[in-house]
Amino acid sequence: MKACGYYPGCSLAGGGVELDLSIREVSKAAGVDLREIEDWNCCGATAAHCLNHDLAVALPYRVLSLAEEQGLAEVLAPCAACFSRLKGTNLRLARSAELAGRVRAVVGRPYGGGVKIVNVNEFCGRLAAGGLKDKLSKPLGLKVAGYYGCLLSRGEGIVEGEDPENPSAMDAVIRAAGCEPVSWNFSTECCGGGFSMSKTEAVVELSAAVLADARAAGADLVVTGCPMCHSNLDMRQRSMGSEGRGMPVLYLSELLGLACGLKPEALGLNRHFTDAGPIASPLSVRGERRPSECGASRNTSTPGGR
Amino acid sequence: MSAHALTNRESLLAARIREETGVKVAECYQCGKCTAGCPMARWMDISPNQIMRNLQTGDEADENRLLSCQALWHCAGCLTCTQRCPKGLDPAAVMDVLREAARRRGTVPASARKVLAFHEAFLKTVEDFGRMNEWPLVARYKLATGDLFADVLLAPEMLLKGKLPIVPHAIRGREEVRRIFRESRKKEKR
Amino acid sequence: MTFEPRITAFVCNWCTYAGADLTGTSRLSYAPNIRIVKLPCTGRIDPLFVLKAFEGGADAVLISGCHPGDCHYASGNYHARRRWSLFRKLLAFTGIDENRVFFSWVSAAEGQKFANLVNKVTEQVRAAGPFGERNLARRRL
Amino acid sequence: MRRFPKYVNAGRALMARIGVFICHCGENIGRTVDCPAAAAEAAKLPGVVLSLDYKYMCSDPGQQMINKAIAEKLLTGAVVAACSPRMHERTFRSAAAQAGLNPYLLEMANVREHCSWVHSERAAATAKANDLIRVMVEKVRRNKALFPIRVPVEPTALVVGGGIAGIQAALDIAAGGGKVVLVERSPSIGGHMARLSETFPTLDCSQCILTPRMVEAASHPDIRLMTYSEVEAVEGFVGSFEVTVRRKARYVDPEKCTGCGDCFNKCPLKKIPSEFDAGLGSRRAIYVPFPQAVPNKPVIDAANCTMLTKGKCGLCAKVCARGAIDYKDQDRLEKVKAGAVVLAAGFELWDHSAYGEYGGGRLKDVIDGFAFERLASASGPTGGEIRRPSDGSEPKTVVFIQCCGSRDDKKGKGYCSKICCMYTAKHAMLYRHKVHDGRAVVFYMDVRAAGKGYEEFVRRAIEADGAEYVRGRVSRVYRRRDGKLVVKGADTLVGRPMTVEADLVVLADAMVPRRGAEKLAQLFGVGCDTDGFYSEAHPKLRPVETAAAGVFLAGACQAPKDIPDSVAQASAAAAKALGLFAKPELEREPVIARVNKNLCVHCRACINACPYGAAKDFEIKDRAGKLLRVVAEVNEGLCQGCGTCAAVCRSNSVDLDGFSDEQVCAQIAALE
Repeated sequence: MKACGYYPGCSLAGGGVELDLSIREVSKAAGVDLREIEDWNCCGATAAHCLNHDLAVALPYRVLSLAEEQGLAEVLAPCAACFSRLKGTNLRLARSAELAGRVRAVVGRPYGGGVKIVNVNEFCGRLAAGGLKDKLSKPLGLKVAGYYGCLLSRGEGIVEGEDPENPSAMDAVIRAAGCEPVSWNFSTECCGGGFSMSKTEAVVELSAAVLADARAAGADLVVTGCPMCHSNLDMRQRSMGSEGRGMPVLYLSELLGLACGLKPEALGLNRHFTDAGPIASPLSVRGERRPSECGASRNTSTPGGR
Repeated sequence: MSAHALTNRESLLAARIREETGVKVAECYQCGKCTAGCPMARWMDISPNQIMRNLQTGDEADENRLLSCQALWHCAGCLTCTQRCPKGLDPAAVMDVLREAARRRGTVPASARKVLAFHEAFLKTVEDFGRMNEWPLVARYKLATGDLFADVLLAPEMLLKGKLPIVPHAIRGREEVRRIFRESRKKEKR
Repeated sequence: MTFEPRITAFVCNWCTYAGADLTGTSRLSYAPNIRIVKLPCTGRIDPLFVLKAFEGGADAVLISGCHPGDCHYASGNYHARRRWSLFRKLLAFTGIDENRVFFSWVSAAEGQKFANLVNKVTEQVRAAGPFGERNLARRRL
Repeated sequence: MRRFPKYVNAGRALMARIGVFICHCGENIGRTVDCPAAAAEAAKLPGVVLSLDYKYMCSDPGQQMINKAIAEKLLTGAVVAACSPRMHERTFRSAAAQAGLNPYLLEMANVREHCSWVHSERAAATAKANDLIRVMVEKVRRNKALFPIRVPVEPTALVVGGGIAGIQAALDIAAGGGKVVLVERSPSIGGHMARLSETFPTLDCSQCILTPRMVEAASHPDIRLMTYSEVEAVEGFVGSFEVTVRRKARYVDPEKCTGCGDCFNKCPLKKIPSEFDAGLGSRRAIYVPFPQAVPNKPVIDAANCTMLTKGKCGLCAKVCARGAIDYKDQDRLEKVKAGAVVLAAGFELWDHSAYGEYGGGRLKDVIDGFAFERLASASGPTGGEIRRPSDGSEPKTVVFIQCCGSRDDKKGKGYCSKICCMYTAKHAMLYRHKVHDGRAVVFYMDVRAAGKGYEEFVRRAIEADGAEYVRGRVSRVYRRRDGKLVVKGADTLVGRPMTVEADLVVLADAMVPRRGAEKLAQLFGVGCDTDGFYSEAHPKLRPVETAAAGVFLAGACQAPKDIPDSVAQASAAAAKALGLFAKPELEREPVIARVNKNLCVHCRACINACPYGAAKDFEIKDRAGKLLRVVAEVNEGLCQGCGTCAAVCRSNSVDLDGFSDEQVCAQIAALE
């Protein structure tokens, strides 16, 4: 893989900026040229498919059409929601010619259906097995809970090659980063999704349960590929009880970047609400500390209410 | 609307669901697995399996109650129900159609106002800029709900961590995006 | 004189023949244009029987057997159906309008269906006219 | 293109002397069809020497008229134009036979059901009757004398499967005077019933009621047990099947073995999971599956025995005082003759590892119904105490999940497995009897308790024994770090999700056909439904027979069944087999296909098309035994006379007696 289309999506310009930074960094390290779709628009996210079906297809349609026009056969959509909307639109268009015709009229652009959408798990998996293979020089030695949430585990025809009840795409990447994927129960349980502002109590409760289970499974940190899950799990920790607090939540691409020895700041690690500092320095740098000790130090260095 | 109803009790709403999602609500045998796995069921006034049941009766009163319930607005779209439905139905997609219908008929309950306001603020922002931008979104949402102080404490830190771009980004193809909104809305008003 | 079509029917012994019996015992009436040739199973129908019927002056051929899955001989009607899809091409080749060959399933319990079927086929063939002038000339009636 | 002879068999046609007998059926035919005119018309047909009409042809005088004509006019064929042959063909054919005419030279023209009753216009109806009579005269001119096929019957039944259904069928057949060969795949008969703790709805001890039957079957002089054996090949047909049975190597000579048990007590390989105990207990490499096994003689598990895999050990041979151990034992093939077959292949439980949301088979404390039976059984691995497989502790909350894999189109089976509601109620009841302070929570969709005493039994589990029934399907089961199983269910009647923290979860897995059942069905020419259950000949009226003549079904291989249903069907199958044995010979209609071996080009179209496997390859050899060529041949015993082979034959070498190409073409030509 030498080049790949890139659709950052709105979150990655804002709340999910770490995902954008780390994706760009690891791609650079792997020698993959990310070509951002020019003048892309929002995919409509949850709001569009809650309120208007046509809109929920038409907005991603414009993005896909632009990508095709710009000659991008494959597009990475790191945000799980964007991935789901774009690939879902591809599927729906392929299934119904009637819909394809209608949406084409709404958007006023052609789209032949030839753009393949890749998610962050697949992308990181490919980098770990490809361009980064020789660069993963800093085994981190951590226990990692891979959190798939909803949109990277479920959705027929969208998430491919994955057991929806027991997904495993992240495992290879976690191992490539010199870490151990922990077996835990909440890897596909919902964090509350888009209710962060409108139904905050639900998000806090569900996200806390996810973090608590990761902690019980002995995880040092949680990794995810979804900016929405990330903001729920990371930013809402201060509203949680002790079971949820102080668990670093990283993007999968950040973990991969750290294992390549990339600078934590460049990957965006300093931008998380929950301090990821203690795990940012690889084991080799930290000396002979074992992961469990590093977990202990993490607890002390993360004050509950900053 | 399809002339041929699946059952003689199939309501117009159920027929619309069948056309838009392929889900035949009559096939639901009320096992309750959707409710059992739903992470948001605790915050719902009508459980997911009851939502399906209310679509089966073909009774107008049931349908009205359904379209004015808050459960529709508390669905996170996590697809757990769809993933595990032993009949291969897609309750999550049914929820989408019901939300659309509720909004069209103006039956969204007051308790779901915040959720709807958020979605609407989100889409308005996208319509204006072509993308979602945090500041305009939050501003619109707070104006709509009067919920001025919630999460205010998060903002400074987000700013500090570079998570709140100060200048909203507007794309060049804004006019194209607005056209998409205009055209899609035609169907909404239908 | 109006044209009265001649229809040759090949039916299986277990379903359609019995169904036609039921039409009789129920005293339902249908057009007298049909002549039934009984076979053990629709699987027995050689495509050439059909050609032979046209050669002999039939204006249409009706083939009817057990419903799929109900064949007395487990799968004979499936063979008949499969053969029929190939036979269409042969018909086209021989210049016989495929709309003159009717295929149906009538069970032993479907007396009314058999009567309706015969009436429908008769009407359609009557509307379509005789199969060929030559045949008309050879007609005994 | 094939050519049909237009004036076939002119010689025979010329010599034909055919009588036509037209019945008025009172007014039934005569009202619409002008019978005297039809008789006059028929008299003109070539080969017709006599044409009569009469008020009631089926009456005694009518039949005598036919008899007399046959005798006086030396008829070579007869056509009776009357009602449907389904009504009176048998009557008229026996009349003809009495008069010395081969009954298959008489045909009926259906001028009542197909003519007078369905048409009202006299001229048109008479014209049609003339046509129908003419068609039949043309057919009869070409009819051949046929003779019913007689097949000798071997009064032995082969019963495949030694579970309760097979045992019951064997006992009933033997009691009725037949002989039985009972073939069982595993080392002992008894089947799943031997594994059950107690049975619903009476809570009888399963082994207490079963083992006497097992012993009776083993000791009956007319029942031969072939355990540790499998059907390998089947030849022949109803009345005379020849079945090849593979007798798997036991490595223990049953003649010498006394069943003392010294060998398996000494075997050093102690940790092999016991199939009988659903993996909860263990067995040795030389073993009897359970203490009450019949025959109570051990076998060596060749895959695990180190003597057989590596040539090391040999301890069992050393301790066997009788010298019964034979490490060189090999599979043997044995042929068995049988007139009838009873398939009682049984069932197994669906593998719930497809249910990732219930742990995908990875959670030790999520078990299936059989495992619970073994836990509850006094002879089981825990001596009848309910224990968690993971840590041996007594579970204080047990969740039972019904319809696991049943009624699930997506991941499991669409059908209801019928018995789970009952055994789950029994499990909940047994658990509450054994663990008084324990909770038994049952998640169900519908309780299907249709059976004598069944509904009362379920109510007792709820009302007297305190089982908590919750209506809803479980979405997920996972194991928390502290070992608790978190069960996320729903109470759909209240309309809310419901979480139960359990110590043990029992899944009521769907009943599915045994592995290998489909292959067995193919051997016997029996069909399977889409789920692999054996297809009965008719779902309502022939629930015991199959499409293969002489092969009958018993038990859960046909559909999910409980014990009484299996036993009832087994007795019915036994009655069917005994019915076959009641006569020394079978008589069948002679409508069968024949291959002209001189014309056959061996394209195998008939062999592929035959639904009964009656068309087969036939090797033509010269006297020296050298293969000359291969052609097709039809086995008379298997052929049912559908004629599909005749229709697909490309070389016009297959024909069907009674419905030959020549006959049918003559009928068609007569319609000109």
